[in-house]
Amino acid sequence: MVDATLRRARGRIAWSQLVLGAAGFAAFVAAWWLLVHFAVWRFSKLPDPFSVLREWTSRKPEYGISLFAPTYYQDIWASTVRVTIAFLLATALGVPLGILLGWNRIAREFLFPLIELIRPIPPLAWVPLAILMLSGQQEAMIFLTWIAAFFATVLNTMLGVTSIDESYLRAAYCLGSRRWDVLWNVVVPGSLPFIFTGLQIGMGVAWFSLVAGEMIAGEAGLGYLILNSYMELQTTTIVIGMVTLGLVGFLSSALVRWTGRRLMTWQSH
Amino acid sequence: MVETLLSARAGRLEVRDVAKAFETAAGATLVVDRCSFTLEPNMLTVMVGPSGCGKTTLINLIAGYERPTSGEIVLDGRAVSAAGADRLVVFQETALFPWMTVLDNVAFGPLSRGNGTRSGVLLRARSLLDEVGLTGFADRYPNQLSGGMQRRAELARAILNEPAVMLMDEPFRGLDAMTRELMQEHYLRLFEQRLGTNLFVTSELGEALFLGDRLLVMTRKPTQVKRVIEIDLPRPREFHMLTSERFREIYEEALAALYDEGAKSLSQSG
Amino acid sequence: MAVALKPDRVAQRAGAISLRAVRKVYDPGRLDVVAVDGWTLDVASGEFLAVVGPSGCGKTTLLNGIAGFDPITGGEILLDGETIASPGGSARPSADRVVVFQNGALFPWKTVVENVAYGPIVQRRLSRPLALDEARSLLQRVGLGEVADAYPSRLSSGVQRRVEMVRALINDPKVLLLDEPFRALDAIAKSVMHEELLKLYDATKKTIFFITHDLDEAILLADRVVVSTTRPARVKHILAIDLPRPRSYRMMASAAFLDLKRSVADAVHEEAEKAFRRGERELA
Amino acid sequence: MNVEAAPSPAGLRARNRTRPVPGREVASAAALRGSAGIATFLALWQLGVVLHLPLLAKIPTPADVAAAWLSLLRDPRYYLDWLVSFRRVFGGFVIAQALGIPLGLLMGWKAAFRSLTFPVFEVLRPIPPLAWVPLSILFWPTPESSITFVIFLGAFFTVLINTLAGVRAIDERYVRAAISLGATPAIVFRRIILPGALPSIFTGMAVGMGITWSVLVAAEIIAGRSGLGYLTWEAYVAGSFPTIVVGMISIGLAGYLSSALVRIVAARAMPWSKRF
Repeated sequence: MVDATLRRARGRIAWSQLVLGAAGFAAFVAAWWLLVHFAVWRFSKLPDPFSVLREWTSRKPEYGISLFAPTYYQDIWASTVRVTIAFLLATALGVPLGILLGWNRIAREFLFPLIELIRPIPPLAWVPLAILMLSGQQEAMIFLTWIAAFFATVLNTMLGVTSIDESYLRAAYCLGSRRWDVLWNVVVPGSLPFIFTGLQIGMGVAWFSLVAGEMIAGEAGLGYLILNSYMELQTTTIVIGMVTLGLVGFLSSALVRWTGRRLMTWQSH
Repeated sequence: MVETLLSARAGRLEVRDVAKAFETAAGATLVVDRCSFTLEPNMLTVMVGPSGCGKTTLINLIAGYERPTSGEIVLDGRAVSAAGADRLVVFQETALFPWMTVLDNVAFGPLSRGNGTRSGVLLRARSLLDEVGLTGFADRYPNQLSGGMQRRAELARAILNEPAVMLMDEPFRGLDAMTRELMQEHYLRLFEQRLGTNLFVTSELGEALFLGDRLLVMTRKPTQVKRVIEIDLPRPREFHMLTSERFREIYEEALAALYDEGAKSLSQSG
Repeated sequence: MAVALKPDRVAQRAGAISLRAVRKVYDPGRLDVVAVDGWTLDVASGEFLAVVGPSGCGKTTLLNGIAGFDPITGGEILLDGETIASPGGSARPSADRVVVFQNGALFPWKTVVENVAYGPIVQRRLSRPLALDEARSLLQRVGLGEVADAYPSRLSSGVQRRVEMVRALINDPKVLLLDEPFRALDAIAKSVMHEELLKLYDATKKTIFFITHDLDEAILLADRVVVSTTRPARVKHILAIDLPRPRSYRMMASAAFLDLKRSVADAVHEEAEKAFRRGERELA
Repeated sequence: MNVEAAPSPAGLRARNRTRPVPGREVASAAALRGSAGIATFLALWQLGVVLHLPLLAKIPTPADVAAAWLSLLRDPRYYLDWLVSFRRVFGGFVIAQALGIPLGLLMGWKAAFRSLTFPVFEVLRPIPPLAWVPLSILFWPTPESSITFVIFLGAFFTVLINTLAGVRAIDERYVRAAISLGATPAIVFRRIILPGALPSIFTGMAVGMGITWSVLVAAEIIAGRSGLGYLTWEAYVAGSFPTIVVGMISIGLAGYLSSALVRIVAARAMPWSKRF
């Protein structure tokens, strides 16, 4: 009897959450539609949700971009390739550097002030310099995306290493470890949770910077698609681009989270 | 003399046949089952039991933070239905609000209820802080105090609120054994001066016997009262009684009952 | 855990620690915090020695000196007649002297059996499968076979401590250094752990250096109890515990136990109060 | 590490430090190494440009940059750019706080409201703020208001999520203790929920402040006519390369100063907290 009552109570909570969530979302879409439809203030300048949906799922899209248009996927692909390369480079360079900085005090004292000096410059302020330094647009955009993710990765990895509980290191030494054993068996796994926090933040800022880069200097990609549609006043396509960006951004973060969870099954949650 | 002073004060709390079940991923688990006992006014009842046996759940039920699945809890003839200022919990670790000074913490209860003028409440709070030896720390934040000092501030906050029932949920847990002994003495002095209805939950048998008038030994989960032992050591209690022959006898008796449960509960959770 | 771990080596009688006027000063020349002062003490091979003192008194500093985590400022520490720490050359942590830590230090990212196998792998350079086999069979012998493949976070703190003892003992250390290992446990789990440790000690007769601020625990477990003063830690009183072995928790209610306790309780209480008052003075 | 006893400043350091407390000499050695690191970087930069290493061929030398900065310091327009950028950032930032904090508190405090609104924010949140630029230009009447809007978006979700998380992370014990002490729901909100969430709110502010500067630069490049971001872009278009680096450094400096301001406010607002 007790169990049944409790189960019912819990079921109610989950169900009502779902209903409320759906209601909230419906209200959002409805408000959007109403504001556009009745041309409240300047809302007439925006597309309404249903025309966006229609365009997105149309076999013959008015402005050439929909789920059935190959160019749509070309843009997604262009952005994804850039983010992937930049993210992998940031991880490959940032994690070892972060471990070095956390693990070796001398290296930290040499390099950390320099990093702290450069870090406050927002990644997007690098745009002009990136174009100057790197000959191709592709390289410049990857550089921009990379620099954002790189700092997040380095700093979080370093933080991870320095926050490892001293007693793990001590335990490892008094079980007979050499320095190298400690690095592989304690430092790397011990800082993994922080490394993945860094990678998640890195993935977020990578997309953030890429969009700006593509808008400023791109020739393809989702950021370029959005700006180009703006130039040609194709507002539904702008919204399609935005939604797509949200989706791929969400999926890539989920991928990082999933990988992290697979690697850290030992965490209790 | 003490009797006449305090006989008017109520605070008789009865736990009648209470059960409590929780829903977990694996299904419902029964944490408290058919549990009955009475907390008498002006008596310090101590409760010991294996860890995780459901003592904290009992405290939450009495405090009114949670409702029993069956049975009832009655305070001075009225059934307890929600949390209220007549029953006060002193939590494990501490629940001093970190963002308020010690003085604001101590005065929080009466000020929240609009009980007396602000200056009057602050005056009483200050004198209580003097009494627990925290003169000069009134304007500090809790994290600027040591663990032992935080516990004393928390005792002062509880006492100023004048609850009918004080519920101490392993309040000295996390303190080292030595600081803990000093805190026990502090708490004893405060109780012996004021009395009232006190329930003190602990897993430390020595602490329980040093403080209490009556010991409830609880079974493992689902918990109920396994043994009631009257602790007939004289008051005021002194540190030296811990090595007296009478203490030893009671200790032996309680230890047997408790260890039995503890060993069972450990092998159970394995 | 009644099984003898490598009984053949019990006879070797190694693991005698000598402290000679050991002193430790933090931040010399500036704050000059004297943590440990003038410790001269011999711990016999196979002895169970407990040090009781208030928190922050310097006990852990002393243990860190023996373990080799921290250099000492004065005196010397010898293990079986060889100097392992002095102001000139500080000890390196070694598998001779394994520490079991206050809050536990099982690697959370390794399973129980991987934790136990870690010492043999890094120290004896045993191959991974061999080390895992050895660890697994040892865990089985001490009744922890069931949890061998669990991660530490899934275990109760009592079981975690037992695993940590096994991880220490598989390396056959000369000395076990226990830094308030049961502090985070509640009273009942603690008394179960006491019995486990007593059995383990009876089976292996390792030298044990145990620090705590719980007098009951120290008397129940040790051959000798050293009462330390509050900071700086000095030897205040040494009490020989003549309770017979094997011991059990029931002895805590015996008259002999209470007699022993009575004889040092005042000394311990006095230091506790001193430490407490000093703490408040320093905060004020 | 011990957690229990009364830690004196000296005692705390003595016990918590596992290695000997670093003395003055050690600290100055660290400062020396740090300066050496920065000096090496500058030297390599200068050398790389002079030697025409790949990548660095078109890059100005540190000396050029310093010269450009000095001449810019005499130009009143430079200060105007600072002012304009600061105004935009703080405009968007303040609006984001004004909306995000109350909304986050409400979402944390009332479960039903959270269920209602959370999904919408979760859908909007992953869209990078800059993707909003075109719609924003179309929608808002003036370029200034559209830049402010994008900056607002950059900080808004961060502060909202942090406020919400802050409320949710408040230990149940505090709420229970307050109720047992006789507090009404209004008092619980004002004296427990609000201060309890503050540390997290300020964390959100600090992160949000970083994002706003990043957004600002891009927004000024895409849609601006003034400000530090525009200064940098204009320098690029005009081919005065040293000024690009001056612009970058100025933006970095401005971002650093704004974050420092958030930290100062946080320390003032939370005297009990050691975190800021």
